[in-house]
Amino acid sequence: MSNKVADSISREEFFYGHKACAGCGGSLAVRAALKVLGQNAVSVLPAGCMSAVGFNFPQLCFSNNSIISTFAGTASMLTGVEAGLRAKGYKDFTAVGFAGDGGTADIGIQALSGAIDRNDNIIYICYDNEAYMNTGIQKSGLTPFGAKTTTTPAGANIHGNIRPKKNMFEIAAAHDIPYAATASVGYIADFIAKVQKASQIKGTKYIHVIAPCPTGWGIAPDETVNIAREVVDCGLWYLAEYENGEFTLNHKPKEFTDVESYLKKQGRFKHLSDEDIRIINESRDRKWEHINKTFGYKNSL
Amino acid sequence: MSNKVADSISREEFFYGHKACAGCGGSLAVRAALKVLGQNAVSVLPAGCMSAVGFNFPQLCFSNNSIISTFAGTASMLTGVEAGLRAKGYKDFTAVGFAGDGGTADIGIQALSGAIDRNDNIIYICYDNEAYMNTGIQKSGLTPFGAKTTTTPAGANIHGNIRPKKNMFEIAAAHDIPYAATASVGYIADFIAKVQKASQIKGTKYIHVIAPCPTGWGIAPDETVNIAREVVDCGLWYLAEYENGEFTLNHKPKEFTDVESYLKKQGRFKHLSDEDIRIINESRDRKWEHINKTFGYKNSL
Amino acid sequence: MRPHIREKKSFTFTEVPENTSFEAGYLTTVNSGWRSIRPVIDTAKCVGCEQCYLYCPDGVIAIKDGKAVIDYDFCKGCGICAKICKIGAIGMEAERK
Amino acid sequence: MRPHIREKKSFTFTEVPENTSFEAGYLTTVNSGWRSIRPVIDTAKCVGCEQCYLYCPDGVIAIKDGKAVIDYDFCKGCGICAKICKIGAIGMEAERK
Amino acid sequence: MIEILWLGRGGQGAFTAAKLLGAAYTIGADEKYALAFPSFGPERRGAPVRAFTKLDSKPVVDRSQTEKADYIVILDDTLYSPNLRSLLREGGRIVVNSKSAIDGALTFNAEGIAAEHKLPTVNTVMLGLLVGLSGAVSADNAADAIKGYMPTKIQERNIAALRRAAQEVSE
Amino acid sequence: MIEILWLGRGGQGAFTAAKLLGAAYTIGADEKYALAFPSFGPERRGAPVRAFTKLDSKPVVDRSQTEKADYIVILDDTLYSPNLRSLLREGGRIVVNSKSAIDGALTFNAEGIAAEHKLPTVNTVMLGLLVGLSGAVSADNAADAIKGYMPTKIQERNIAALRRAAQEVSE
Amino acid sequence: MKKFLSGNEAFAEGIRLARPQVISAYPITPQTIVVERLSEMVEDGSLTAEYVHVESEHSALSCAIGASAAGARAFTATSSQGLLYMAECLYYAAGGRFPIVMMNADRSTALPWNIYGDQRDSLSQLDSGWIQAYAENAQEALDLALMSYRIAEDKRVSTPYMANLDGFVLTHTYETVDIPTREQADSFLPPYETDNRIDFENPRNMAFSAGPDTNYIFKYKEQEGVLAARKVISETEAAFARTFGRQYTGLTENYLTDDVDYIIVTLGSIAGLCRETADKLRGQGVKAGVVRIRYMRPFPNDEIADVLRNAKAYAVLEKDISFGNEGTVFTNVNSALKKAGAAVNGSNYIGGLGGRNISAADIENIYTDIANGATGVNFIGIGGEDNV
Amino acid sequence: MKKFLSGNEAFAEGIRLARPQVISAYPITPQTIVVERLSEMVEDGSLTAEYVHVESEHSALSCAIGASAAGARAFTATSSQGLLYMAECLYYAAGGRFPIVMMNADRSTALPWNIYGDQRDSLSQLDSGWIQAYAENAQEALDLALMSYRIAEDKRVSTPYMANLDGFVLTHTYETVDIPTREQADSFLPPYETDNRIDFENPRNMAFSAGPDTNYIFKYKEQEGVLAARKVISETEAAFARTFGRQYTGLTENYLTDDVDYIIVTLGSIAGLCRETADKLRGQGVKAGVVRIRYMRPFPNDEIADVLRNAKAYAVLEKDISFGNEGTVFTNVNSALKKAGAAVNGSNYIGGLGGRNISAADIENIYTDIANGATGVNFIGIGGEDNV
Ligand SMILES: Cc1ncc(C[n+]2csc(CCOP(=O)(O)OP(=O)(O)O)c2C)c(N)n1
Ligand SMILES: Cc1ncc(C[n+]2csc(CCOP(=O)(O)OP(=O)(O)O)c2C)c(N)n1
Ligand code: SF4
Ligand code: SF4
Ligand code: SF4
Ligand code: SF4
Ligand code: SF4
Ligand code: SF4
Ligand SMILES: [Mg+2]
Ligand SMILES: [Mg+2]
Repeated sequence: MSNKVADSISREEFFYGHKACAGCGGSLAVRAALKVLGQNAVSVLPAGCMSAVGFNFPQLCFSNNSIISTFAGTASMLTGVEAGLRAKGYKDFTAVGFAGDGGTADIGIQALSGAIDRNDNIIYICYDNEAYMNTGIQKSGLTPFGAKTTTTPAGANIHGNIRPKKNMFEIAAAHDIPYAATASVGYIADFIAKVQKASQIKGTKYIHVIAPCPTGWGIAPDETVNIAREVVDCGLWYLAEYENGEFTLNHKPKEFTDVESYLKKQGRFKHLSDEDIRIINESRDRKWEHINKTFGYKNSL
Repeated sequence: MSNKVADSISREEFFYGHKACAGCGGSLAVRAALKVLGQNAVSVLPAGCMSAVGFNFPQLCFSNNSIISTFAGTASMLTGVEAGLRAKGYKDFTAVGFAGDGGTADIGIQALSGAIDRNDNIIYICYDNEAYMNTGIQKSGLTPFGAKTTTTPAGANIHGNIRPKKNMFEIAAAHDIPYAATASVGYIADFIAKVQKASQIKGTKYIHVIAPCPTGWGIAPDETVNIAREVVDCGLWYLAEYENGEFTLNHKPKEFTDVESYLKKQGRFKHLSDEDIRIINESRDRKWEHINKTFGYKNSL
Repeated sequence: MRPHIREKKSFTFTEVPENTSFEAGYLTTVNSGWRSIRPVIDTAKCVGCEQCYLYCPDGVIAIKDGKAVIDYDFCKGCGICAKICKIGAIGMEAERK
Repeated sequence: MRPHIREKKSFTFTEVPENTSFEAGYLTTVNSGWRSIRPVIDTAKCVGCEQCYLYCPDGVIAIKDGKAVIDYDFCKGCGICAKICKIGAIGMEAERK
Repeated sequence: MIEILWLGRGGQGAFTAAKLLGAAYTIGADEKYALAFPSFGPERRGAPVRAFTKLDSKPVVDRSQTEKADYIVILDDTLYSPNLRSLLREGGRIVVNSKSAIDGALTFNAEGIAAEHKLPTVNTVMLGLLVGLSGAVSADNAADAIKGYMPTKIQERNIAALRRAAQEVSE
Repeated sequence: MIEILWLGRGGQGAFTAAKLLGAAYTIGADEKYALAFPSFGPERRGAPVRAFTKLDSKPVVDRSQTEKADYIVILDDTLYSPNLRSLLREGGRIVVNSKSAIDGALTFNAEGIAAEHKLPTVNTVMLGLLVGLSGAVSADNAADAIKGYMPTKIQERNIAALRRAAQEVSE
Repeated sequence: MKKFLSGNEAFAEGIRLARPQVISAYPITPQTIVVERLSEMVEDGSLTAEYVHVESEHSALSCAIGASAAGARAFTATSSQGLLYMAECLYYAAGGRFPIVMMNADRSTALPWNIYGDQRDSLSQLDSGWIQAYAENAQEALDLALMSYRIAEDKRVSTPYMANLDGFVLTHTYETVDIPTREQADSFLPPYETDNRIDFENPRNMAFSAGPDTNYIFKYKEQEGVLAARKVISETEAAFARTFGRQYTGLTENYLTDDVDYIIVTLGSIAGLCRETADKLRGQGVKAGVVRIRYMRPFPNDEIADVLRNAKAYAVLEKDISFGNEGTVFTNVNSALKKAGAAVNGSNYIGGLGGRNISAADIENIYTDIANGATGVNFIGIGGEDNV
Repeated sequence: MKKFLSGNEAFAEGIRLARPQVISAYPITPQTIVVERLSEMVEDGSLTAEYVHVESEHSALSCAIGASAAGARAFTATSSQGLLYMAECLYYAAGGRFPIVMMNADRSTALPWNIYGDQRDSLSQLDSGWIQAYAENAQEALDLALMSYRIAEDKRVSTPYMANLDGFVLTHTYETVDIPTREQADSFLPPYETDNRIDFENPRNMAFSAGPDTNYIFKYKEQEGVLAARKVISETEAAFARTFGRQYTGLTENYLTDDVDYIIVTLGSIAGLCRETADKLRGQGVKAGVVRIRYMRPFPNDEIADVLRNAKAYAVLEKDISFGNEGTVFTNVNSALKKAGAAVNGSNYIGGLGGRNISAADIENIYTDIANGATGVNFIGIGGEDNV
């Protein structure tokens, strides 16, 4: 029995022996992307779970050339690596960044925005686990409304995070980037195809992949993939691309699964009131209204 | 003879005696905005021309409470000022930032993005003179394609800046900000109306105003207002708003004036070849295709 | 009141503030020395439409008794007002020579 | 070759690198101690569809002779593979006690 | 000084036990001092972790990890290894949560006790065992520590389990 | 040491003149040293600016602004003020671009000469005047400096204006 | 009330009692617990403050400066990379004389990456114009949190205050801490009043430029402010003792230094083990003593010289190295002695880098070493590999 | 070829000759001219390099680190606020042993804002692990640019190099400069070869973490690298003299110090005026001398102590103050003397803050002062207002 997706990527493992929690969605994203890009990928990872679990001398878990950047410096280091290798005469390589949501949407956005503006020839992958996980689950700009984190505690007075999630995908698109995409580790073939596509485009590419964190989300380790599917199926996340100035939706669930059921599976949302859930449902519907109005459609699943 | 616009704003001057070059568009923008916001405006200005020319002890040119922030810190200081004043019990004030294009689109974008994400109750005004002027006309992320600056020299090999202008307005909009707008000091009534509107909306407001710099653009000081009109008239800039998730165009030139004539008036574009100008024309047309497709229309001039 | 030039211009050791906070709008130097040309209002022509007032980057134009007047202490002679005035009520003249 | 555990695990003063650069993929500790449950492949059932291989966050599954095999040195026992395998060819068993 | 080394996996509450012991020891006592701390590091959920409690009649100033412990308390028998003996002071003891006997260690079916009290983790049970075995703190003080430092709704069950375990070894 | 203070407005090229003078002075000479620098600061176009040239037979180590000048060269007569005399060394001279005479200063219609040579600024004309008056550098060296430091297409006109001005005062 | 708390938690309790009005929070190990606890206090209402989730440390301090400029009491906390990332704002806050309080969890700085406690982060920012205090234990951490605002906001001082806690060994280590009551705290620490703020009656221009003619005067006054803290710290400690019954000892804390031959000068949480070792050596007839530096800025020049000048030898034990020279504390201590004309022999021990343990044996070795006339810069754990 | 150039332009010429492969550029006064000139060289083809318009200084150095990690020769330049904004990356580059060269235009740091030259910016980053050189004039600036890469890239050193030029008085001041030929430069400076880089044959993991067990070894080696620069600087200067005929003098430059009573220790462009003043005083029978510190890191402990120990008194004249203590150079010099057991009397003169002029008279006063036994910290221009 042959698997087309598996055959399309390297059989080698490039992210191996790492110390991520069992069932970590971020490590799945990094692993899969590197199997697409192969041994001439040069990975840049800022401070965050993936670098913390992968680079403890002498336990070094990347088989390809890889380097940790400062927390704010993923994109600027990518720029330097790409320019440096080019200046040295190398042609056949891919400079790829893997940054968390905090490292991307908060402290790293200056450098990311600058790299897109220069149209540097890099791939920037944000593995989004929706909080600062490496430091113990603090709210980031990509923490969704209602989520309990250690800096947005849920109590009688405040029900967790009061702000919606920043839309990094559309922000990247507003830079008129050559290619941007959203993905989820729950739909790994779609993610793999997007990394593949990105690797063939010149200029800056941004891929935003939802990567559940069992530790931070309060789910069992074996639920990572299921929950990563469910967030798409219930419509709180969507799979899409931006290319040549156009948005394309890649997957239109026939009917959304129940948002409440998605939320209540997770420790971080346990406290939500009916009112909170109504707000979340409404904002989902508003988002999809916008998507349906302005996005094209091309199924990729 | 009474002037409705003049009557709608304060008769007081809040930015006076400053050392900006004669005919400086940035100072006109700051002056006009403060006359809208009045004496309870608290201005935050990062490093840049407007702070450099306004705050040399003991020559202090703001009549309202005003403070210089670090270059990267306009928005974060605004956040602190707003939170601090609120914590102290003040209610009737407006925290407003005036940052240059470099201070906004490059080094300041992290803090700006963070403030929008928190939806802090502030107005952020980017006066865009299309380069780092205070340090002597270096390329910023908002320098337009083709412009000669001191770090994008125009010579036989490279014709000035090779990258298009970052679209800060759409980037702010992609954050789903409550209110964003573009303006030009050439159409001061429109700008004033937008500042007025922003002052009545709660949450983060972003206004991007083109403010020609005679020194950096290579024009006579008395040409500032004319050129600020012409950039709109020839379609290289547009007047628009973003509100409630919708884009609205505020001014649709019946026919664009000649782009080449706009460019060739300015020292920074003198060197442009026909081919360069063709590229600029094309990108204008593409932009307007997008605008016509996705923006609503409501004339404000 | 419009900001104006102050008498006290220099500060001794003890007068220098302890922190970086000082009276807003405190002016110790004028800008008249920047001008090589100066705008002159033809009050006969001026209709007080306030366009020049709105567009002056230095805010040095006011309307008094329906006519534009200029604070020459701070006018830099940029000439914007002259170009803005559609009816040509402002002329630019050489400063002195 | 799949990354593997190395013999040399500790580094003396002179062996510590002069800079922060070292051989990629150098592994000195295993992750087997993390497991309290372990995935076990029922080779009779496994059809080699490679879904488990694609979704294992640790990349410890390979397909050999059409069947999934697990590198127990580095498997953490998360159980994702067991849930992914639609035909139930993977069971989770208690590690030891 | 009495030093206790706790072994568990991230999430099993070994450090909570270490902390409760320190709190219990110092409750209401003036000349009793304690330090408690986890092993510091980038360990993730699932990885083995350590925690430490140091109890003394004068302020504890050595903040480094215990090198010779009076008790090693192991919350999960997969973490037991004979090498641990090298970390034991003379006369020290190893206490393991295990259903089967282990040579050179005291084993208890802590999971059984925890299950009886509907607890998902064995940490307070192991604390109870230690309390009973060492006598370093009274079961009452340990119960007070639970009251002071655990969420209200799980206090009762944990206290009951702790007392039950302490009794188990004093019997 | 000879010290020259240049006064102009931003954009009039006072500093360029200061620099050209320094370059001219040191051309091909081993025992001649010069410093040239603008007044530093946030001055904007239109604001009055200063520039300085210091010429000496040994390395110039004092990098501070001239407090007593041998020559004060003023590119725009609106910048002249009698107070400037306090910045003049004994026997020093003030040279002003002006159509009318100024008490205590040498005035020249530099604009006229500049216009003759189709130059938008008077800086090289004023340099020529200084060259002629001071004899600190030869007109040839000053011309060479223009060749070395000005864009090719404006060199000729500037050299001609400079020579013309230098001649004007030697006559 | 006594509680069993970590250094971070104790500090957060102190801050709660100090009633900051604006808190800007950004996570970094090993500081994060502080801002986590504060977020809980704000949620449960035991602290009324604007809690701002900023997007970086530069923004954290920039926001705190803005809040302080608004006249509010501001707090933030950081560590290591975060402290370096906000470096520009450190100088900014100090030069503007904004009495912000910041907790820094002392941690190693990259490269190599390392989350453990050494003091290279804060010691590298000694020149920034901040008061720098180093706590030894959780109780002192809490007490510094309370005293910090009173010292920083004193009109004579008007200087931001950085309280340093050793990463993990102090921040994450639980011990018994006495928490004052709200009433006591309020009686000790008055609300923040200043004219260095936005004022709608009397508008201000703030954080301006000052050219060569006045700039040095601002800098001189800044220096005066930090130096004035010497006096204000001792006044504040006296008032603290009156209210809370715990007496601190100013810029340094001496142990067995009255009749002493060999002194270890150190700072932070390792001091306890040094004292215990000194006790042990005293038992063996060696006249050992300890000087714990509590404040690195203002620097206790006289305090140190007065004690060290009569010893036979001293060692500076620090978790820091200024590459291309020696430990920064050693440099500062040496300068104090040089100025005092004290010729006593000294040497430098660099330990604890990247969290390496400093053991009782290491400390005993230091005493033995200096008794034997050791000099120079020594890295604990490295011997004979090369000349340093 | 001789040219009349500013310090910035001279430095840019030196960098052109050094053939950097990646340049990351961000403007800040008074550094900007350097990156402007380099952009022109790249445009006109006289320099082949990737020229990156970065979005901030943090990105400038982060980009340079990335380029260096790719094995490329990298250059950037900054000043003041920019240096502080990239502080995190300074430590990062040094810890990773990336031999990047950066020019810093020494400038005051906010608050208050001020664009003029003092040395508080670079001196505040002494602990960062960078070699720090201070040029006196434009010729030395150009020569440092050329030597810098050879020193930094030497295998024994592998340390980033910061060349400091006094803002305006050096960066913007024109003087005659001798520009070497391309051939000479190429013969002096070989291309950069390293194994501290991305390598597709031999993949590397870089910029990793190191725990308590090895971290201090990395730090020790980092310290060794900076210290090794002592030897490599002198070797490089010897080779430089052979190729270009100009001989430099290592970490310090002494003037009239053979038979000397009163010495001013200083750094940067003020040294010339100090020497001229010493000459004048010698003419009056006063045995005055000057020690110019050329490198603050590695710090010339022995060089300074050897010269100062025989003097009657010394003054350290610096454009810097470490608030709450004294000038940092003074502290370092004092430590050197303390270690050497040199009891000579010293005092500290803080001048030039925020660009305030230091005049010949000021310098003469310093000599008079120390001859009269002055001590302590003195701010030039401030007297008797308060105790410092
Ligand atoms: C300047 C700076 N600030 C803070 C940190 C601490 N820090 C390291 S990782 C991390 C969280 C990263 O969060 P995210 O980017 O979402 O990645 P994740 O850990 O969730 O994978 C933080 C705050 C740092 N290393 N550097
Ligand atoms: C961290 C930092 N980097 C650089 C600078 C130097 N700097 C001050 S103003 C300025 C240019 C500002 O450009 P822009 O924001 O476009 O404003 P403009 O001067 O054009 O008004 C620069 C680069 C600084 N002050 N701080
Ligand atoms: S905390 Fe979350 S993101 Fe981090 S390693 Fe664990 S599962 Fe992955
Ligand atoms: S340089 Fe341009 S932006 Fe700056 S003050 Fe002058 S005109 Fe205004
Ligand atoms: S624009 Fe002309 S008419 Fe109108 S107020 Fe001004 S001067 Fe008068
Ligand atoms: S010349 Fe310029 S500054 Fe003067 S009044 Fe007219 S517009 Fe205003
Ligand atoms: S998913 Fe199941 S059937 Fe498919 S390869 Fe894995 S074990 Fe075999
Ligand atoms: S249990 Fe988890 S780590 Fe182990 S093979 Fe299955 S998916 Fe991979
Ligand atoms: Mg995250
Ligand atoms: Mg600008």
